[in-house]
Amino acid sequence: MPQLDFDVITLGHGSGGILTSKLLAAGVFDLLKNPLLDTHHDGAVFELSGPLAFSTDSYVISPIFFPGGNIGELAVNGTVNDLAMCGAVPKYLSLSFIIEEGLPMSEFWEILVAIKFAAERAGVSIVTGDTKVVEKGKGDKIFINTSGIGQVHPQAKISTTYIQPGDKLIVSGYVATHGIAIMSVREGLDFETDLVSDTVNLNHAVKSLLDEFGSAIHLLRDPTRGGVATVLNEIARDCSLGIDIMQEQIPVLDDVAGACELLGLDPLYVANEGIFLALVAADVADQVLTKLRETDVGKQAAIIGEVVPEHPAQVVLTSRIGGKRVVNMLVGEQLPRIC
Amino acid sequence: MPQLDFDVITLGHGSGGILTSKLLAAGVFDLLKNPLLDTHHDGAVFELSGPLAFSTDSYVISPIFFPGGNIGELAVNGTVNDLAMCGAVPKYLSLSFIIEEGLPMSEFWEILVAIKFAAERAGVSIVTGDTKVVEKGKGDKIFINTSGIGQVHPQAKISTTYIQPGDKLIVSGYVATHGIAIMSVREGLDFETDLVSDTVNLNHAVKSLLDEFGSAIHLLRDPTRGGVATVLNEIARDCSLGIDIMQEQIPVLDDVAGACELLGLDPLYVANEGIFLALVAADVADQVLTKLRETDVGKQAAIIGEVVPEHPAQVVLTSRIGGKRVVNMLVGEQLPRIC
Amino acid sequence: MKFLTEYRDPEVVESYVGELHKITTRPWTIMEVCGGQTHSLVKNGLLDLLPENVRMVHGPGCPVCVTPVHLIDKAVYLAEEKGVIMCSFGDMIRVPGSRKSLLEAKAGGADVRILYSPLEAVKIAQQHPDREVVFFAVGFETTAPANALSVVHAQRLGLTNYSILASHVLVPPAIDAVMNDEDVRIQGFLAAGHVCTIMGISEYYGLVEKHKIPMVVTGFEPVDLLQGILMTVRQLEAGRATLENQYSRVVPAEGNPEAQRVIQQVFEVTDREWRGIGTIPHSGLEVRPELAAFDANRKFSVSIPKVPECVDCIAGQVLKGIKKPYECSQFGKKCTPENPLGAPMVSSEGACAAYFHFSGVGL
Amino acid sequence: MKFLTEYRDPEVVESYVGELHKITTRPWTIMEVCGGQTHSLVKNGLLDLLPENVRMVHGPGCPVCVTPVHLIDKAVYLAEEKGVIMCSFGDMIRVPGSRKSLLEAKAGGADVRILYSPLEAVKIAQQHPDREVVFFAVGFETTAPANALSVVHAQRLGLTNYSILASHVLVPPAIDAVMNDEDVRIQGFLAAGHVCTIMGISEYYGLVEKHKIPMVVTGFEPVDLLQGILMTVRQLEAGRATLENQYSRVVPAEGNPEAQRVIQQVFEVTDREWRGIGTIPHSGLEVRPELAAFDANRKFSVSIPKVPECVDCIAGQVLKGIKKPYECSQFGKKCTPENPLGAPMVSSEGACAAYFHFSGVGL
Amino acid sequence: MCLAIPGKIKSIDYQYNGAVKMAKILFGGITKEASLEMVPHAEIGDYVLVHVGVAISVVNEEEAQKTFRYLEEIGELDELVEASQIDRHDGPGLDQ
Amino acid sequence: MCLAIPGKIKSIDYQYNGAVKMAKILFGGITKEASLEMVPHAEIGDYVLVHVGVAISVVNEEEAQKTFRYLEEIGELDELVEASQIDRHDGPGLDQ
Ligand code: SF4
Ligand code: SF4
Ligand SMILES: [Mg+2]
Ligand SMILES: [Mg+2]
Ligand SMILES: [Mg+2]
Ligand SMILES: [Mg+2]
Ligand SMILES: [Mg+2]
Ligand SMILES: [Mg+2]
Ligand SMILES: [Mg+2]
Ligand SMILES: [Mg+2]
Ligand SMILES: [Mg+2]
Ligand SMILES: [Mg+2]
Repeated sequence: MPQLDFDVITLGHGSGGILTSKLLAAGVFDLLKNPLLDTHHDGAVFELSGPLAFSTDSYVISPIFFPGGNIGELAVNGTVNDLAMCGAVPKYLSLSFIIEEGLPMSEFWEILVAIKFAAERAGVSIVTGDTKVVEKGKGDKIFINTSGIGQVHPQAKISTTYIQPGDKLIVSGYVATHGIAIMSVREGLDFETDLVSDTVNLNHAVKSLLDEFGSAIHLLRDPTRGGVATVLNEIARDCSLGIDIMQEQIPVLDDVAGACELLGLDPLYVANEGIFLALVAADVADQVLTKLRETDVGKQAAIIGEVVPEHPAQVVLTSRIGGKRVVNMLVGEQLPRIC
Repeated sequence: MPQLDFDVITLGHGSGGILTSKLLAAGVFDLLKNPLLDTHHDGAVFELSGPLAFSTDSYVISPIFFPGGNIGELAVNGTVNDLAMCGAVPKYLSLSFIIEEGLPMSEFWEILVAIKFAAERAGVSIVTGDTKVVEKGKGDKIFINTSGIGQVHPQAKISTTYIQPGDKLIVSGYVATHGIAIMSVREGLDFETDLVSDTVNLNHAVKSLLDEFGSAIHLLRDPTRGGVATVLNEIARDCSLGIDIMQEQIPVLDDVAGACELLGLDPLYVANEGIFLALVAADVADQVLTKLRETDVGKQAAIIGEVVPEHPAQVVLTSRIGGKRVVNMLVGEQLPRIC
Repeated sequence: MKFLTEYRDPEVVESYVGELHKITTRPWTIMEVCGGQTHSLVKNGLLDLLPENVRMVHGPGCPVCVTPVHLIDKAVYLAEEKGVIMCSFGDMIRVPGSRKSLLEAKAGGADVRILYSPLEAVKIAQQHPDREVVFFAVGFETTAPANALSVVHAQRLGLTNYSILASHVLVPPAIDAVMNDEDVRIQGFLAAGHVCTIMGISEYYGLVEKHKIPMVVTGFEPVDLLQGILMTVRQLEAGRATLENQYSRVVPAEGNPEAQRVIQQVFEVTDREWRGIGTIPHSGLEVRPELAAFDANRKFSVSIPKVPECVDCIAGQVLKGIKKPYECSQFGKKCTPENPLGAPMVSSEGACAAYFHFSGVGL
Repeated sequence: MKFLTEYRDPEVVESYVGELHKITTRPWTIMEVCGGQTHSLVKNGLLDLLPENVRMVHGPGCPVCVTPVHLIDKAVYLAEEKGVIMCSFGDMIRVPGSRKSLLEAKAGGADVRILYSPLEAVKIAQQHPDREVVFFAVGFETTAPANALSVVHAQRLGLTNYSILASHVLVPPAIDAVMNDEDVRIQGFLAAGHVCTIMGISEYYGLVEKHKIPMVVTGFEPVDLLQGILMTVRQLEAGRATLENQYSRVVPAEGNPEAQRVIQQVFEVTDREWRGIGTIPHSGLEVRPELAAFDANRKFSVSIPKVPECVDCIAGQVLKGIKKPYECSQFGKKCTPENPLGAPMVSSEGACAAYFHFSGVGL
Repeated sequence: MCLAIPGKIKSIDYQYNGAVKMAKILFGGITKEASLEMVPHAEIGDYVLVHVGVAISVVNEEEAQKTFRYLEEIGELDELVEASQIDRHDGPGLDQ
Repeated sequence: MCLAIPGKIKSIDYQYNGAVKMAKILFGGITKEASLEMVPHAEIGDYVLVHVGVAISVVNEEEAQKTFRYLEEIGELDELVEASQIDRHDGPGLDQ
């Protein structure tokens, strides 16, 4: 950590004046340096040719440091993954902070370092950014927005319009891990667990699938907020087909299952990071699964369902005991239940 | 305003579930619709070829409705202008909300409408977005991030490296108007004025200058946070030349001058929107000025200074009475003075 | 997880389902009293596996659903106007009062906290000696010991800033009230296993005899429910009406004497209004007068006008099993989990919400 | 703007500058007492226009700069530990105490508000009857009526939650203290126009006679300052030492009797510590004992250890005009406006900050 | 109503100067604290049923098996005799 | 110290049941409220010097002109006599 004059971030650091400038020069620019990084606040300029993918997300997670990571790597991975879900190879990110007065400089630094390494792992450059500071009580330590640009993979043909009955639904890893890891440290709900968030960049795994299977990958989605259930409902709605899933096949860690039992939550509605859903042509599904399991992030991948012509726009789950039920979208926040 | 089930935004609207989906479908997507608008949260895909400019900014202004505008149009204009400052023609924007629980739906709608019209005026499409909701007391009504992509103008050669001694410094309009308009409605400082923020998109004016003068425009900057003084210091530092400015030539509205006297503020340090600074080759400076004054946004444009080989990295002001002084960067926030 | 996983075994489920199909010869209507059982039936797709002749009716057993509107209004008032830290369970804070829910009060800036346990609320009271902390203590007999314990803990710690807003209801009087309604056509009951864990089963003998109806104390896992239904149908098919205990692994006949003692210590029985049903005599618990200092009802003087319930909502009939949620004119239309008109649409335990979530509208 | 713009007229400036150059024959050292004058001198580039022989020295006339560290510590303590709404002027909240400034306390969550006027603080107290509101009432004679009025208003409104933390200093005793220092080499004074607007000019006759030094009551605009300097230099060149009033358009000889009355009503004279200078007898104002209810010093019992001032900082010598800011070893190095070591680097009025901002380090 | 799940007692400690018996309880890998005041005889290794932070019952392992023998038993029973009313105090319906 | 600037009284009203005289004051186009309690005789149209929300002085238009005649006057004065000490109560130094 560089020697900075202040222990905490103050309003002055967001004023656009000399404090902002010092913070950027000593911290951000130095750490994230790359030839394109815009050091004068207006924007970055680079050569890139389309088709391009463009995505944005703001990260408001609490706590900002959680088992397995922090908001910084989450912010990088999140946008990298959204680009990957578009079938793109992520290239450039923007990075924008909204910091609440009083954030310890050491925590800001730790977040910056996490951002740096996450960007390196994903192979993206952070080329432009922004820093705002809001008064104490008008923010929540730090919010981060990342936006990203990627180049669509030449073989990618990702769209709900390519989905057909018979397509297999693959999930790349354990479901609900991230959401439960976060909940484990929330006031009033906290429990002990070794569980850590699985936040990670998925772009390399996705690229290797696209390299090999190209247009046989019909859709990619990362089931973040709202969980698997919500994303599957969106897909079913968008393609006007039904989706059947098998509860038995859905990978869930023991700790996650335990926490869900205790709090009365359904893992299908819990937020995820670090996993994705793929709808792939039935004839390559097993090969895709094999390939995915060879990647770092896909060791627990599983085929959990398929697209069906019945019950269009609905997701139907066959429970562990063989009963069927409709899986709706999440309503409101998932709150722990007494009953 | 469409019929929505809720009067205020609640946490559920940011959960990623059905409330988010309804809010987006009934509000955002419908209002901002365009062929590229990504309606499934991951990202937008489009054709575009470089060189490209990429910029981001988060908007945290308080109050969110202020004389002359609201945070929505500010967020669009701000990123459009940053792209224009890169010499680019802005094309696509991302739009990301961080909303504090309890924001009246009617206010959100008003902001959305302002965003729609600002985007139309600027000729940009909003193609991807995000909506988060944070608990009451963990935000400040609404924060907005916009990121944008533009195509660099084929004739543009914008960089501090092109700046030469003799270059003229042009400001496109009245200085400090926006910052003082905002301050006029701050608790504890408020005063009465007809002043309204001059937030506006500058890209059309900039494009007309680049069309005609191309590489004779050496640098463009919008002096937002930190004001004119801070931006000029950054430029002087980056090009290792001096900048001389003439207090007498700097256009300031009477109301702004009055408020600055009253609160002990220096207009050079007050935040701006809707104006830009240009450093242009001396031989075309008058023509640029004439052209700029023909545009909607440049009627008050003035040549306020020039680049000099003396006092490198420093900005020197010749005061109205003929005295010289160094103009430093802003330190911290500008606060009203008692003395 | 031991004692859970084995009760979800597909083979065991299959053998129970098979037996149930084998012995069912006529249509039977059985009410599962408890919302937790409703939840399990729909979540596990059990309804899909039952014989057509076995019709399950969802009872009033969701404590957050039957909490009267005026108590929610009071909780909102305390949070908004008295500035208390209002704590409760996650599903309680979404239930609409006459003006708003606690979640909406929170959206408006009130300090409302979602807790896993009332004992956490006592800790919050300890941490904030300068603030009043109120736990909105809803629940059936199962939750009463925990809510009572929170008062005991607060007393032990000498806290003067902790109180509970009790909305405690009792199951046996509710079953009696359901059966007393002449429109009700229930032929058998699954009694709520976790309530009986606390209170034991003796209270139910009188009900079985009075209403000549089979009753089986039942657990919550798929195999538990199937066994409970099977035991009920066996009685019905055989023309018997007795009390049986499917859930003996956690329900001793005498219940939990320690828990009964702490309930006695803190609460006393009172008449109680049930949302959607009306007042049922001796069907609730309130804080004993000698503990008035821990009773938010007595500690804070709040007078809020009583507001009539929504006229379109047929929650009362749904809770009594007279109508199914989809027979309500508003179900899935004006009334959805995002914007519930009545209590049973609120908690995912609620009969209307359970149908909405897991069955899909119109399925 | 009338009464401002005409005093910035470049032609008038030029004629005054010309006259000043014409009559100055020897080096003269003149102190402008008031920080507002310092500010105007540097902001308008006036120092650039003066004859080399006229050397201006910046005096102790910045009320936020001379506020003692322990009072700032007390304000921080009240904001952080007593939970008061601490209000003050924008430049005051940036001044460092021994641990932190009010701005940093605000960053840490304290409720610190920046106001244009103490009368606004009274309004805040009215709006928050459940909170204590304290106005950190710094200032010279000029600000004393406004701060006193805030107490009068609060009293009139019957507020019991409003008080001021007074740090009021008086100019004449400070001038006397400066001149009593044997290292001081000041030959003339520009007296502070706005202070005299309140108090009139009679207090300065004694100082002129005692120290045999010319003194000119001077305004703040470029022409005002040039005229004031010219009048001083004319006296010096002529060997005279009298009191003159350059700023008669707002300074009547008798001052403002109404303002003096309200000061009398609320405050009484006391010995006062000046940051960087030390205690000067009869140089401050404190709230009268009969108004103790409005005196934060008496209302809140706060005992904070007194911390010695920074050893590297030569603020005292700078404030007395013995040294220029750039003669300080820390100026522009460890001590900058973002991270001030001493008071004169804090407010843009402060001598060190004024030099840093407008002259550029090393210029 | 009344979400309650069984967990295994991992450790026991006392709070409020020994007045309150608390336990750390394992639920499929995660650990959560719960009060043992309602089950004073529960020991480390026991499975207890926990509801909103309070253990309300010790799971009876023997009784737990009955569900898996029930179908067999009623098969045997059916073969033997037509089941008669189970009486109030010790019929198999109550004890199993 | 003591940032105070002159503004023109636009309107006057009374607060606290007539006890406090307040004014709206124009400063180069903007309007700000200030107390007139320290300048009770100030009228609409007068220029008052305002410091932190309180008018502390009415600007004297006649005195205001003296600055612009001063150089002339001292020129004439210099020609006439060598200036003598200005005495305490009515010398030109005080009155100008
Ligand atoms: S669907 Fe809604 S309105 Fe109808 S009974 Fe259920 S809760 Fe009441
Ligand atoms: S420069 Fe800083 S350390 Fe030096 S005298 Fe000024 S305030 Fe003190
Ligand atoms: Mg910019
Ligand atoms: Mg995205
Ligand atoms: Mg990690
Ligand atoms: Mg995302
Ligand atoms: Mg920016
Ligand atoms: Mg996504
Ligand atoms: Mg930008
Ligand atoms: Mg506008
Ligand atoms: Mg910008
Ligand atoms: Mg998103």
